[in-house]
Amino acid sequence: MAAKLTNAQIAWRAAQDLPDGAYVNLGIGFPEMIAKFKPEGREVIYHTENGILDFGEAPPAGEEDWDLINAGKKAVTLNPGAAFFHHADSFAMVRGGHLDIAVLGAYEVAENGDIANWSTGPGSVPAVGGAMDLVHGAKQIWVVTDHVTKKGEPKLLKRCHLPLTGVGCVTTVYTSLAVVDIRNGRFVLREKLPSMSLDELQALTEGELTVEGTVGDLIVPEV
Amino acid sequence: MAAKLTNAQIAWRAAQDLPDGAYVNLGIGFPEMIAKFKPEGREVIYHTENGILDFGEAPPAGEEDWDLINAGKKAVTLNPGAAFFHHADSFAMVRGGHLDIAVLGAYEVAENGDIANWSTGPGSVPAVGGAMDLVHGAKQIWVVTDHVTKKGEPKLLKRCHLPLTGVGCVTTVYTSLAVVDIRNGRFVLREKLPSMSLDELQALTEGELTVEGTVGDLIVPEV
Amino acid sequence: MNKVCQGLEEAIAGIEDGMAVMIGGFGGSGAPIELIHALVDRYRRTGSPGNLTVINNNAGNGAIGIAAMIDAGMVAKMVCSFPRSSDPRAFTEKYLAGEIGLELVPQGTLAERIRAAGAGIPAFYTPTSYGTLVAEGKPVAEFDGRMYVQERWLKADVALIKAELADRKGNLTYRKAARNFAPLMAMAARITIVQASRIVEPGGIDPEHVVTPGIFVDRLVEVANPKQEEALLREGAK
Amino acid sequence: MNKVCQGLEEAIAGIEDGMAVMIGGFGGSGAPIELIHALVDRYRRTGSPGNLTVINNNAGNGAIGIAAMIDAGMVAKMVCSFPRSSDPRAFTEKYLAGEIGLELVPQGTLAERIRAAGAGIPAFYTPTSYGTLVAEGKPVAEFDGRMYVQERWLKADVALIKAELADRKGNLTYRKAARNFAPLMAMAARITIVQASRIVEPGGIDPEHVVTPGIFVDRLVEVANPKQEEALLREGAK
Repeated sequence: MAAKLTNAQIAWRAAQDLPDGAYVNLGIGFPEMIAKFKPEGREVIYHTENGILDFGEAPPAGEEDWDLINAGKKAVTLNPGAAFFHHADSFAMVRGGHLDIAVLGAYEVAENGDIANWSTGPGSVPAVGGAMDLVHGAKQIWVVTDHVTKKGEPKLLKRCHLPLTGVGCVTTVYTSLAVVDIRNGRFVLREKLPSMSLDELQALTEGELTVEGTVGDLIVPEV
Repeated sequence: MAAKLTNAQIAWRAAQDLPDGAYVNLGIGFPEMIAKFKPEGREVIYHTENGILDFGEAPPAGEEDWDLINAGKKAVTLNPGAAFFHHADSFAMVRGGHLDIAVLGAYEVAENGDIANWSTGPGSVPAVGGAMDLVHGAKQIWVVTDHVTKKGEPKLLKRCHLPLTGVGCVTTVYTSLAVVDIRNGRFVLREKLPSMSLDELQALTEGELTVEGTVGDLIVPEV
Repeated sequence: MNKVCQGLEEAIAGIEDGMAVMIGGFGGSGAPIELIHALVDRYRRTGSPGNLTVINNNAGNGAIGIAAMIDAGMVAKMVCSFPRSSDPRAFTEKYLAGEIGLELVPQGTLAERIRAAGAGIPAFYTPTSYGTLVAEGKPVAEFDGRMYVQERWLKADVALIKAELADRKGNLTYRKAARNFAPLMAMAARITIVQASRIVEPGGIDPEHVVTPGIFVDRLVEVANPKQEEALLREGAK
Repeated sequence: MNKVCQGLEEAIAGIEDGMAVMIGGFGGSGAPIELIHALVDRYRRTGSPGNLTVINNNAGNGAIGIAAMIDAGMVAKMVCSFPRSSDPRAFTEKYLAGEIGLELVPQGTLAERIRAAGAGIPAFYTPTSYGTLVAEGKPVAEFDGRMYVQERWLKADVALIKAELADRKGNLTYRKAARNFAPLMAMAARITIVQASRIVEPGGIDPEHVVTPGIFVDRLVEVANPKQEEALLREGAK
């Protein structure tokens, strides 16, 4: 199997697609890394479910204010022009379609745009947070993920098997091997690692990869 | 026909029933007079639909701020402890049952608590404002009204004839002749002018006046 | 990101025939007079935008603001709770002549329908108007032993609103009770256009005091010392 | 009108077995630690109030706050969106042992259900959770070609919330993102009990800056220099 992108590199790649002036919600954990790689000169305003618009980087250790946190309960700072609001207004922003992009991690994504990212099934404590709202709110739903599970099984499937987070909502998947858009119920391959053939990529992908026009090279610097 | 109370006297009588600490919405026009007669020592907080809690009296002529008005578009002032909010929050207060009392005028009130106060039928420009929200929001709905129409017809009816504002919502009617509570779909006479017999009052009332316990004397000073 | 327009003309660009336009204000309080009259002027000059649906609590007073839009013939329909005012001539004439439509909505339902549109809630139930003419034809349902009416969200193509302070990112504050419908309309319109008495740099509004966060605002135009509709009417404006 | 209580005991009086209790906060931010621990202390002393339904975004962290309520055995059921935390032991133990109930609600639906209760809206439709396990058994409906799930209001007997400033009439401000669910819970509970860092005279809060108007607040207690749950946990609180 060819080399694959690290999580940081996947985040870097997704960050390159952030448009200037976008309102963006980055999911807890891996998606949060995207903020670090925002291209110079683009203004992106970040939303967090717990009621802040336009928060900034983490404060230096020891200077945290624990009333100033993001949805992952990590301390943040404010940019000039930030605003506080309550939870109903925060999810009005989400559900009302005011966010341009929400980025999430996923266990599974299907070619019809379904996503499963909240439950691995019975036996654990279920927790859904704001994910089910985000997937039906933002204009674009991006997923960042390894292309396959730790066991090497495909994560880009014909249909999801785990409990769904949302139906028909994912618009783009940034993986360790490829950038895949979802259009009209199909995986449309936008970019792949140049070291990998389409057949090799398809072998690691359960859903069918279709090609519209040319497939770009997924080239990412060391980050 | 016996002497009857003036509108100011009806307002005075209703004002005596304002409990200390009550949150109250006074309808446009006649009901607004009630504020003038609030008994000394009771704190009443007035709500207006357009987004103010705890407004005070009208400012002196020439000192009006036309961004500081009540639902009747009259200039008001603020008491210490006032708050501004938007229209959805304002009607959350109304619809959510947070107001203790709303006082309205009426064309007709029925013994089942129905009220008609927004439309005299086809041919004019219909206007409803906040009345339909108020009648289903506040814990108590008071009506202040002359006991009969200008033509001498009863306004306290078995059933309303005009288009309804709300169904089964009025709790007390303060009229020019009596104070009538509405309980279990019946007019219960609480007070009447001492100069008038029950039969005389019933003759001016289409709905049946019932008596539970004693009927008090409706005695109101010159105001 | 630059939401600041260089003038009223730029701010109202793209408002087209047949659009639904929300206009902030309760009577004169909060009415964005300069934005409205820029639109009236454009209509008088070019014949567009006409055939508008205007959403406001009222339906104009005297001959300025929304009344001027109605007099100019730009408005096909009003959606409002209270089409009466101290001088309702403009609307009343056209309404009684059958030349303008009216969707009468109880005030709290109007506010909630607009908020619902902004919050992605396509329908909700309210006790308001149950059993009245206003509820005719609407679905009803019983919850916990009480009857309610189903109401739908109310969206618009454009909102015109008046703010006190704005920062470059679109965060807004309002002046006293001029707030009324504006924060809701800002959420519910595809394009929200704001006239503000002063536009400050980001950071110029305390994040705790922002009433409308910038995500709901698309265009800003500074109108220092804006006119107040009620004050104008009392001065005898025509 | 006097909403000010003389101490925590007076503030929490009347909270009884079996009640539904909303508790403000998102993780430690906004958690009313002193009110919660006054309730835990009362339960340890008297055995009441027990069998509570607690409504919060989370389900406790470490062994303080809501986790202390769970450890004490006061909580029969949690209604929350995310019963995980850096140390979810208290809830997880009881949940896996079948000793505590869980109603899992998506975060935005939780917020909207609480707001709906406060606003007199018994039910509304949301796209959230359509087609998922969370929506099983709930009515669905199509609006404008898209499917939605019907959700019901969520009321409570009591809300415990933490404010920054309060005035004697109950007007409130909050501190930064500690605001989160508190303004909604204040609307949705029959009795809203507030701990504020400072209680000022009416007029001490600018009417433009009030976040929760006093009509939604029943009782106030001043807790100067309140503890912050997350800070306590990081200091190693047990």
